[in-house]
Amino acid sequence: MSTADHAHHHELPWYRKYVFSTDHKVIAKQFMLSSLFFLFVGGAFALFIRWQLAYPGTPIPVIGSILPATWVTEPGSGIITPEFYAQLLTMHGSIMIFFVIIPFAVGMFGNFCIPLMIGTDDMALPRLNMWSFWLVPPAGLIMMAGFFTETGYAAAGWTSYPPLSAMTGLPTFTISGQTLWLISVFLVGFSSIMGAVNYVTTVLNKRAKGMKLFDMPLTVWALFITAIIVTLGTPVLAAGLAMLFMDNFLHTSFFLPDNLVTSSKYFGGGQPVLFQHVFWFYSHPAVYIMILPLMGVVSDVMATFSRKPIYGYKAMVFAIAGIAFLGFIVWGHHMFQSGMNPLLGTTFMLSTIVIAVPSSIKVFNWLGTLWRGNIKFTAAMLNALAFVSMFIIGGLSGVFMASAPVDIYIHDTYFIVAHIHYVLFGGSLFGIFAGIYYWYPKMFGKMLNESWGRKHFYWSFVTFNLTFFPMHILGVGGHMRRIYDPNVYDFLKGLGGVNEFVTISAIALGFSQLVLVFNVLWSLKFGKKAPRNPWRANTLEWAAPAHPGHGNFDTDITVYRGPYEYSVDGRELDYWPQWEEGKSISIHHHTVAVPESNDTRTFGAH
Amino acid sequence: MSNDHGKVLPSYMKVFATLCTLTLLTVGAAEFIHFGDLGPIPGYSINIFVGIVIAVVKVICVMYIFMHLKFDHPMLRFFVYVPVFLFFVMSFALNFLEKWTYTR
Amino acid sequence: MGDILHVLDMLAWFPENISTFGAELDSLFAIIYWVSVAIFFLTFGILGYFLVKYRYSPDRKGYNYHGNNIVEITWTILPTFLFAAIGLYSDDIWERTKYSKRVPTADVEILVLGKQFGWLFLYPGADGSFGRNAYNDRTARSLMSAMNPFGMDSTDPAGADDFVTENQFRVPVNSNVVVRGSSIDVLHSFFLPHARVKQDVVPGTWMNIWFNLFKTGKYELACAELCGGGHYAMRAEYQVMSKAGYDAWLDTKNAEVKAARSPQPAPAAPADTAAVASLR
Amino acid sequence: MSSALNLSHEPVTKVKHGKIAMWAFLASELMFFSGFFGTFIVLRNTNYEVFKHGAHELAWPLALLNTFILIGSSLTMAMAIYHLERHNNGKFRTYLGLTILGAFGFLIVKYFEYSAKWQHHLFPGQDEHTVFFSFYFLMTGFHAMHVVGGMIPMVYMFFKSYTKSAYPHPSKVETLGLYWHFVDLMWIFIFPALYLIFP
Ligand code: HEA
Ligand code: HEA
Ligand code: CUA
Ligand SMILES: [Cu+2]
Repeated sequence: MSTADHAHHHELPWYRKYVFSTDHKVIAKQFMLSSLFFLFVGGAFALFIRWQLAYPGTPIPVIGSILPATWVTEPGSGIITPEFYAQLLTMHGSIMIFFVIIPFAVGMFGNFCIPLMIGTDDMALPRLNMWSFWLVPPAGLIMMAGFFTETGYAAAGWTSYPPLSAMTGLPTFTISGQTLWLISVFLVGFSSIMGAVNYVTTVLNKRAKGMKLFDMPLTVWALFITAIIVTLGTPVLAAGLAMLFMDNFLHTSFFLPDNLVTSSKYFGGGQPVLFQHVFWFYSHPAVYIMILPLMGVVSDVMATFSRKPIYGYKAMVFAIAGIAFLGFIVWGHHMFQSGMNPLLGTTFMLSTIVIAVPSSIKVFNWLGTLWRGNIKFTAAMLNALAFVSMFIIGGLSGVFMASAPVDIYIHDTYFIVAHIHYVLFGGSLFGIFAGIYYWYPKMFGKMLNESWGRKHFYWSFVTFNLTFFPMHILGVGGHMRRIYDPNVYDFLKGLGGVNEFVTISAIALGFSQLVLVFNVLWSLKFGKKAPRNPWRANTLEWAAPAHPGHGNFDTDITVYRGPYEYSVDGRELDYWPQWEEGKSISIHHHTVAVPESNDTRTFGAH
Repeated sequence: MSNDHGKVLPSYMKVFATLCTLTLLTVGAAEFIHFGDLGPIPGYSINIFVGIVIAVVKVICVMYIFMHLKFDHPMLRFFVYVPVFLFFVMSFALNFLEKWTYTR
Repeated sequence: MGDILHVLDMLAWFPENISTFGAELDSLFAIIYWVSVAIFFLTFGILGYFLVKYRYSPDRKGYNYHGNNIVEITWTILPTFLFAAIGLYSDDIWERTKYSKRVPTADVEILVLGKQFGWLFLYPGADGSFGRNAYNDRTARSLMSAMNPFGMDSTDPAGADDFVTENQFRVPVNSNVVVRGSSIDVLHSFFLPHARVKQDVVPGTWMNIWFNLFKTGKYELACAELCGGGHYAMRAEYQVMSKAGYDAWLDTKNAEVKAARSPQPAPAAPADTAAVASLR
Repeated sequence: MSSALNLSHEPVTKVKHGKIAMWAFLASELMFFSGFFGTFIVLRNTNYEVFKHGAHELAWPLALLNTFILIGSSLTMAMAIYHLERHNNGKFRTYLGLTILGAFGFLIVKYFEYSAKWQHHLFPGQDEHTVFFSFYFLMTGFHAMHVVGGMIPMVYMFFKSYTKSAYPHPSKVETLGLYWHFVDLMWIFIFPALYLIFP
């Protein structure tokens, strides 16, 4: 991708340019590449899961006969074992969360958007940034290397609760899939922290001339606040993982109680529930790590394509901050049935319900943004709208579980699985798609094919809902999550049809994602050349050349106004970039352009 | 750092001396003197609070003088305040463990 | 059409409720469900309306408007009230179902242990009270072993008639059943779908679980917390019996215990072993 | 791309990038140790007797010595920064050298402590002291790793100050200093928590 932009630079060797690059845009692309790869790995695991649930005990079609012997009941049978099923769901959850959504949301958008959108040349600490990416692929490989251990992949769920994850059966100093899982997540955690420290510094210190904090686009705000959550939350997980690692590998007993019957090696004294506290202290904020950046992205996309300012920009910022703060005091809602003190259940239930308030502020402000807009349904906009609508559904199912007594019944059922996927796929992943469609021109200098983009959207959107909505029904029917074969239970007998339906839709959903990959690759080669500001948007990244090189901008950047001045009265154009000079006044929440004098009118400079 | 230069070195020495004294005091408060018990939980004597207070004073000295929090941009203090707040939130919840509610 | 409506009516998919507080939980679910449905149609309605009404037209401009604090405050406060109401109402039920001090006096008390992969139940037997075991005496926990998972002290005469069942239990109808649950290896979750009961059991602690079932019949107990490969099959059955039937069952059980003990093989641990093995 | 373009202007907050990043990282470190201390408090409450006996096995005089060493090296670090900022390269080198020595001394004492524990079979999985010694090795182990982590750049800077006429990046030393004080700070909590027995 070396274009003429690089000509003035002294040439870097190829590996410094594409592999160990310190350019934030290259790092963003690297994150994108690795996340897309892992999306397919994790997705493939999901399709195994689905097959097993719909047709328990029948061989996996097509590839069944070539599956490794440790995965199947007997070599060549193609029927997966219960143990492997546990490994599947663990790897599916862990990969999707730690290697797809977080790297996409924080790694890719953080790297790509922050420096460009605040008008600077690179991150504050580019080299640290490089390392924050280069921890991810090794970590992924370490997690996948569980395959080669005696026990196979980690198999205690992505939550890896002890004592199960402390693997009481193995002797000391035995590496199991679980051990590797712990190491791997520790590494991605460290990578996240390095990235986040960098984002915080960059946002605080490197904003372009004239850019106040409240002139930042919501994407940057969201990423900034997300980075704060990462800095404060992730280390707590790291502490928990370190302790669990010692339990697992050295047979200490932080989380192992006295008198475990299965093993004589332990001397106990620990508390299993303690790990859950430590884990969720990170992992609840982590779900907001996974959604807040996309909330920012979606806000930007929606403002651009409805040609309107964000409704209640400041309220949006405060809502993000509010979600981030509250996110730290609600972790116990994952533990209502864990044996935690029920008194804490009350506290956590109330705080969890409160967190729905800033979320509703965001939803209503998005609706307000659409109100009296001039809405263009580009692929990016469609995905952003999908984000909003699917987040509403996913969030509302969150309110069910937030109510502790309701959670008694639906905890650890498919109702939770439905919630997860509505917020993580319907929310985060559609938000990520929106971001990819929106910024692809700036990333690669080529326009993404719109019509394939829309096809991908419609197919995904429909099959997504067909896949995951019925899971609510499974949940209400009492279908537990993480079970290998629902037919063992009489009360689940009536749900077989639903399971089958879900699986068929899931396969369609999986194959729809191939369209995205096809589109991304095809457009890279055959896409139209992108103009500088294809969406006629206001934020600073569009001031950069169509395919910016190292250093990003070719003009000096000064910021004159907020990021969302669309359709300002008194201007011919319906947008007013942040970097364009000009005076305006604000009357009753409207912005009106004031011509300074006739000769300085620079409308339509682009 | 652009504060009055003459005072910096002496203040370092003062902090050093304070830290050393307080360290000795902690050892004394833990190993040699017993101030009395506090409530029914074993291991909760007044000594432990003395120990915690001393540690906190020491830490404040280090952070404000050695680490320049006192002189630097006030924003930097939030990098300490927020984690400390979260630590309290976490410890509070963690100590509600069921040990005392479910088991007799 | 009716089928489609059935599919979409989520409330119809619940398994039949058989416990006293289950109806309350279900109705709370229903309340939140209908509130959600309302919010869903409200927000999606507005969304759809805006998308159609304000779709792109080249001769129209967007409306430059930055938002309004009064509106902002309104739609902050309204949901707050709604959610606060849900929260407070929920808490009431939560306290009644889970708070330790609200556990009712037991008509029947059972101990339950989860293990990989099955459930063990300990009944107090003829005398209606447990002997010394891992639940009622911390020091007895050192007796816990694979052969004697409940840590029963065979020297305690009160425990001589305690009996163990595996993967099935029985309870009388219309009585307060209090179950103290724990685990001997990893986390499990004691899930009675029809009774709307779920409680993780944690090794090292004993959980209070209670329910009062009003309908007789055979139902299932599931494990709802991932506990290894066999998690899916960690199933048990329970029978809710009429009071008379339950007493009769207890009597036969007690007779069996007596019979098993009468040969008096060796004292101490083996006796417990026999009890476990024979009383499946 | 013209090189006259200056987008990486003076930091907006006037605080150096490295310093903000280090403080953010220290916030993160504080949370990391918070995780340990949070669990420590809980398990100490529920296993008080074990912790008491465990602490009896530890040699607090050695730890006291280590405390003084760390406080001292914190002081010398602060002095080193002070002198580097005043372009006093010789004194900077001396104090930095002293700091390195302190760190090294700390590790030596630690080595003696650990080997004594090893010989007495006082490590996790050995007897009923497991929980306590789990914490002992966890916390002091991570702390020692932090000490090592601090020593590496210190040694690097120390030798750089010979090869060049003076070490050219006072702000980097200051940033490292923050880290080093943090290591001291964590020890201030770990020392009483583990070694001293509060009755
Ligand atoms: C991106 C990820 C994400 C997001 C954003 C959320 C958001 C929320 N989550 Fe979710 N959650 C997960 C990811 C996420 N969650 C995951 C992965 C798990 C499972 C982990 C595991 O066990 O494996 C989980 C599990 C989970 C549980 C535990 C369930 C259990 O295991 O028993 C709970 C319980 O309270 C919960 C609650 C909530 C709530 C209240 C929100 C709220 O933030 C939602 C707020 C949004 C709304 C409320 C909708 C929008 C508002 C309106 C439309 C306005 C309404 C209008 C009026 C009232 C007028 N979540
Ligand atoms: C962002 C996160 C994310 C995403 C995108 C997904 C995507 C999907 N998830 Fe998953 N899921 C989780 C996060 C996610 N999931 C988490 C956190 C859990 C909890 C784990 C736990 O319990 O610990 C979970 C659990 C989970 C379960 C419950 C398992 C159980 O409890 O037993 C199920 C079951 O249906 C499921 C299904 C799916 C499906 C069908 C998809 C589909 O959307 C996938 C779509 C497919 C693709 C995008 C790839 C397409 C690939 C191909 C076309 C190649 C085909 C090749 C071959 C088959 C070889 N997921
Ligand atoms: Cu036991 Cu799952
Ligand atoms: Cu949560």
